[in-house]
Amino acid sequence: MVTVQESEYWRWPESIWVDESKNWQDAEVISCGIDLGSVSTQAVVMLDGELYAYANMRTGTSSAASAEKAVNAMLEKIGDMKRDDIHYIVGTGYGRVSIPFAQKTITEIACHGRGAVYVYGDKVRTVLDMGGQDLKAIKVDSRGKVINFLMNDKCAAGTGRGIEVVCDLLSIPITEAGQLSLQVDEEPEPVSTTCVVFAKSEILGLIRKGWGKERILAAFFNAVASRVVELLERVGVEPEFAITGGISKNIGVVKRIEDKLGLKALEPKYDPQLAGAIGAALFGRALYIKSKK
Amino acid sequence: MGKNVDDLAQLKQFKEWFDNRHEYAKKWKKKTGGKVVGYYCTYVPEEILYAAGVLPVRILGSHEPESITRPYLHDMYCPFCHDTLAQGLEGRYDYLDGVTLAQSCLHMRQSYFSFVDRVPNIEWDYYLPFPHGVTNPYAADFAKHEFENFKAAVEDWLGVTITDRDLDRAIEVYNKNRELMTKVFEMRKADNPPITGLHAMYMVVSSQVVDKAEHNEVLEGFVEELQDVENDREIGTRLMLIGSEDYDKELFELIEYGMNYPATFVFEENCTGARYFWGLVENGDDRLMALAKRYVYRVPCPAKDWARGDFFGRRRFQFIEEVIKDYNVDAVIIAQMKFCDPHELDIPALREMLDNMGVTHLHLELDLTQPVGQFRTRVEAMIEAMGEEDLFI
Amino acid sequence: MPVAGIDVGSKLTKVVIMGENKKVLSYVVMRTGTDHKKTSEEAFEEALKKAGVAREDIKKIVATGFGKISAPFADEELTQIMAAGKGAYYVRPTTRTVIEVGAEESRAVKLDENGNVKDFALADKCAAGAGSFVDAMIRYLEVTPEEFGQLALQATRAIPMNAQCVVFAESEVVSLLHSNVPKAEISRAIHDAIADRVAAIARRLDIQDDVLLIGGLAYDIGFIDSMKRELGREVYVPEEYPPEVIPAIGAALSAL
Amino acid sequence: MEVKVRPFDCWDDFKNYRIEYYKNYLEAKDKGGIRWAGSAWSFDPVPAGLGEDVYPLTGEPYGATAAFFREFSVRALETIERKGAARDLCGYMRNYWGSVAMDKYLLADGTEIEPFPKPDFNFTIHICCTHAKWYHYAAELEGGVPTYAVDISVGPGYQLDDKKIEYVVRQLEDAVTWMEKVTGREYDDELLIKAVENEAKSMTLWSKICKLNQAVPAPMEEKSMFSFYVMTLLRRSDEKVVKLYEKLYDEVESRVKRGIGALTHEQFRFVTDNPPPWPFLKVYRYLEQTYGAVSVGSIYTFGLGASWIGMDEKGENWIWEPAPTPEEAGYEIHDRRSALWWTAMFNLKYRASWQHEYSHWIRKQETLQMVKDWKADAIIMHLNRGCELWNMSTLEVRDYLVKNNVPVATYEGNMADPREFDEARTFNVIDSFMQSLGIEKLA
Ligand SMILES: Nc1ncnc2c1ncn2[C@@H]1O[C@H](COP(=O)(O)OP(=O)(O)O)[C@@H](O)[C@H]1O
Ligand SMILES: Nc1ncnc2c1ncn2[C@@H]1O[C@H](COP(=O)(O)OP(=O)(O)O)[C@@H](O)[C@H]1O
Ligand code: SF4
Ligand code: SF4
Ligand code: SF4
Repeated sequence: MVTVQESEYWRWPESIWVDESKNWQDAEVISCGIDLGSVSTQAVVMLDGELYAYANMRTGTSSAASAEKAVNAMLEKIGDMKRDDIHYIVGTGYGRVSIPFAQKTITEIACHGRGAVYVYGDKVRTVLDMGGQDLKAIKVDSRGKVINFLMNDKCAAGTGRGIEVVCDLLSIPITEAGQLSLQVDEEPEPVSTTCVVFAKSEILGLIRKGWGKERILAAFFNAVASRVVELLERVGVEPEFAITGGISKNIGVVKRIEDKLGLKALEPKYDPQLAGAIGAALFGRALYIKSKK
Repeated sequence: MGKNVDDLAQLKQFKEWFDNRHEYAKKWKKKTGGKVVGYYCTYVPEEILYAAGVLPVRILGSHEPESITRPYLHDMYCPFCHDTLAQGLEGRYDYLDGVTLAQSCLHMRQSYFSFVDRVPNIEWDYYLPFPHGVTNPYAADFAKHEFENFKAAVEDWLGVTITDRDLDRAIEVYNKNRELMTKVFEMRKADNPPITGLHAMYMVVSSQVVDKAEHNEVLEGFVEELQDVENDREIGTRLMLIGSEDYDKELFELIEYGMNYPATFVFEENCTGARYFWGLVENGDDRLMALAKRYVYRVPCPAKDWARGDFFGRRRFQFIEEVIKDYNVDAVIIAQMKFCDPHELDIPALREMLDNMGVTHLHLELDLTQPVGQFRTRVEAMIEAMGEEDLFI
Repeated sequence: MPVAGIDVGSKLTKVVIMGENKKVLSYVVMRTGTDHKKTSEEAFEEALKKAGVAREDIKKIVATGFGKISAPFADEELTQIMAAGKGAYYVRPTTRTVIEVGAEESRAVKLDENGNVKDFALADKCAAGAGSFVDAMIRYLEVTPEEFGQLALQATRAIPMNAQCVVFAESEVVSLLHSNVPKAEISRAIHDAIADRVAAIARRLDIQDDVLLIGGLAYDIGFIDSMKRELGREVYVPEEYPPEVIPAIGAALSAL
Repeated sequence: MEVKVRPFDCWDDFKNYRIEYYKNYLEAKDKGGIRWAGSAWSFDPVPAGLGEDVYPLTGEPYGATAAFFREFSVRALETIERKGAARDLCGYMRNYWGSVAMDKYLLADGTEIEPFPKPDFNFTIHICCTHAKWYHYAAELEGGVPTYAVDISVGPGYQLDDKKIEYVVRQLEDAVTWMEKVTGREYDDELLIKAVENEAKSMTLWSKICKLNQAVPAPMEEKSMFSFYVMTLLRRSDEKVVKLYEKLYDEVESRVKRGIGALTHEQFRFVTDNPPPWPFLKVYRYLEQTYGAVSVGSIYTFGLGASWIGMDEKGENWIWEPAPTPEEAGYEIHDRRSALWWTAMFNLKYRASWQHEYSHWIRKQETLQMVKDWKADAIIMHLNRGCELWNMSTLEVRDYLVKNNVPVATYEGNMADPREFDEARTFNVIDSFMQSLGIEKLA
């Protein structure tokens, strides 16, 4: 049998962080949010509604174990905090129903809306969450409450997984793809579709035609951006807009969305991939206070 | 303490009919020696078949993925038409003697043609031209003419004469069924409706596949018993379902029983719901005309509901608007079969109408099996967006 | 003088060197990557080395798959349909229906008793990508390809899953994973779903025995099992050669 | 063997008519005229009774033109998708809706005009699930243009009876009254009668021209036919269209006599079924240049624009013979009613494309007979995701033809959505098909 070496170009780095300047024992409410996504899992701890620690890891095959792993990694980094010290845990994301230790679950749509206000400030009105499986365009008020939202139809797979597949196809590490795609003199025509399957066959055609990787990526991201803008325009985009989720780290996609909208996305104060977990933790705090009343 | 609807024998009966519809039809055949005709669209005037002693049963799918239809039906035809044909090809409709279709959407038509050609036991088939424009003043006349032909064809096939008395009896049975189901639906206007969407689906779909007289008997008891029902479930968000045929248990179970937030359907507008039975036959001297009028003027399928001359609205939308008010609907779920053109064609306008009414709505695309996780997130998020003000501190 | 067949697939590049007596002298399989020309050049060189044949001695080279554009040194081109048909007939002359499932494309070919192509069908776009879907699922489930196939055989329950398209299917798999369905059942569901789609293509031809399964996915015993069930008949795989090199053999044959 | 080829003398006449057509519609209002829009299948003679300055815009050819200009098309499609239109809806309609929503009108040469010229009224028919809804929503996008749709759901032509025809005639009568009301004009029955006669003439002429293509070598290839047949969809009741077809008939007839063909090397003859992928007509070019393969006809161009006897009375065999004109049939058109009756009957009975919606059998016979009559070696079918009606039965027909030993190839695409076409795959299908049939590439 022939074995073929598989490189993992789609892999992006995991990270764990703690705000060393804070002492968690001083906090009145310690809340935790876990965003168990299809691709990545984030856990955050907030002290009285301020970000204190997080872990950002890849989702494994078992939801419960992935949540467990992220929380433990984070607690380990904090050092002396135990899970029991947390007052309230809220789960969100795809796998939210299978986080055994979460007291409550809330959808990632509500959490991203809420979290976006924390990450980007209360001016933000349109939140675009670009994750592994879904695209979501969310309109929020100044508190981060969802007014309206739209998710991509199934047939518009311009999602994180799609990007992973294409990076794999081109053998380009996903973290570099965005930057690379900007190194073209002239923006090529978008590939005609963002459906992963169609796009792949088109990209194979481009490879055959001898297109450079930069140009192919540019054409692909251009298409992804078109699809996203279409979704945004369907909910009605307002100038103060922000991008959350993993793809917000892909400058190649972000820049093209901005160009198409003629708007600049807000600058995040924290890692935007955390928005969902942050939102969950903030809801956790509110729920805890509510339960004490 | 009132009764729980799930304990009612009648509901169990509906569910049993729904689950074992093929066995029912086979038994019926054995018992009566009569013929069973499958029908493809709810515009078929079942009364005419029933008057001839035939058992009309609606052809439905099984919600299992299949590839057996792919050589015959294009991939971009809706999953419902694939699913129904698959049942025929798999031999699950081996008890049917005939099959018929009233002109409706193209997808169903194509499925019907293949069914006729490829299901071996079909001895009689009839394509019934039926007005496509039900907003047309001449439609009833034309429908009557076609019903005459249909009746003649049935008589010819069976070697019987369908008398006025036969028709009267059939109309009576069918009207009664409609009346009773409407009564049940009306009870759902209450703050604490006695049944959920899942129950309603069992009731309506079972009526499409069993002898209506038998169904009526059970229905009568059901209506009676429902007076005393007091469910302990939390009603939560009052939902209305709009869209293509939908008899997928999983979807109802997910939304009404499987979410983080309580929610209950209080009305289903689709053709496995109210569109099927709403509106009676106003019988008179001209039976076929009375039937024609019922079918032409019933709450229309979007395939037939369009602007024409001075009429610029959509009759179906007027109905939806009334229901939303009468049933105190909080939010609408538009659940449409993937690739279903008739429904898709109405969706931009439907959304606009709901927006103008200030009614929250969510659009789901149905397939043979559903991505439960995605649907759950969407529906829960919709409900979250509607409330929980106190979480924003 | 020997000839060569080269098949540049979207995932794998395959080269076969064949003697005048139709004997396969060597074959090579290599990951295609993004520089097709370089890969095909390398694979060809290696195949020559393995066969112990000098380049000048090759009488004719026929390319299939992406064809000459990826292997400019080839003399002629053969379509994948013909390549699959010829190759299949060579390894199993009783074959009447060839089903090829590769990384991005699937196809079915009907042969007559002399190995001529009578009819063929290609996967519709939305049904494409079977092999790479499997690759992605293997990653999701964190198993090896062999385990993935084995797992399916251990399943005790068939979960219906829509495979209308791999994009939809992926989100269904994610749903299953998150509802803690055992991996064995997920694997079975995936295999069934792909088999369902592939069978749909094959059914456009009026399927006749023997059915030979070729292409990379013919390695996967879970898939073979699902195909048998789906078609309700015996499904063979090539015995002497790896299933993905059959089209390259077909190309080499046409060079003779 | 080399065949003599030469360009069509009347090519420019057809081209100019098309250019004029879109301009006339655009400029109608400047001269106090009337504009109406509707499906190309509408009863086009009926609005003609409103006057000689009445100009139609038929949606399907417009959609095809838009699709041909890919860049415009993608913009139009994306615009309407943003408004929530599903991607699997009729491709022509989405291009049309998109144009209206962008408020941009496309001329035959690709010039964009702003704003989109709204019609005074929409007048359409309804046979697939789309037609009437198309104009219903378009009218809403346009801010409420009066709209009338005629229901023609009466079943196949060979089963036509008086009551069925009557159903359509009554609607047409009603439509006339309605048109008078919305335009404030008095209706002229003489104009109607003329238009009805013209309609029959142009459709019958086109069927006679189609028949000439049975000759070997074929005098026309399908790409030219696309440009010719479309007149029957633009405005078949126009006297000028009749004249164009008379001229074309003479020319094609003389080509046949002189042995002038469409291709220098006619190696292979095939027919097609669906509307082609308009943005990718190079598929035809490829077949011609690489394989000397000529498309000699299609049930699309023949079935839409021409009138045929069609299914015999028993519903067993399809007859590709031109339908009679009123004159030939000995039918006298003398007043509004007799005129409306004729156009209703003529379309319901003889318009091939309205027959096969009612059964697989009809479509199968129709296609198989075409392969035989036009001496085709094979059929290449377009699994067209852009039109659910033309796409109906295609796979069943494929199966039937294969069983009848007709080689069939299928490729996927979309007649009017440039984003749904995979060039490489399509050429691959063609190459595979030709190789499997042993057809060599031309040197
Ligand atoms: N460092 C990074 N650089 C570029 N892209 C990234 C990076 N990290 C994640 N991504 C992208 O984000 C996607 C995952 O998004 P995420 O929001 O975490 O998904 P989910 O929440 O659905 O699991 C990946 O598929 C990848 O495309
Ligand atoms: N050892 C293996 N076990 C299981 N599947 C395999 C194995 N090797 C290859 N495959 C599958 O075969 C596919 C490649 O098949 P191949 O026929 O070579 O495709 P292509 O010609 O399109 O490159 C891979 O995507 C993989 O899914
Ligand atoms: S779902 Fe839509 S397309 Fe399918 S049968 Fe029903 S109405 Fe027709
Ligand atoms: S392959 Fe693409 S177009 Fe086809 S169904 Fe899947 S997402 Fe949609
Ligand atoms: S779907 Fe087809 S038949 Fe219907 S309007 Fe569109 S092009 Fe015409």
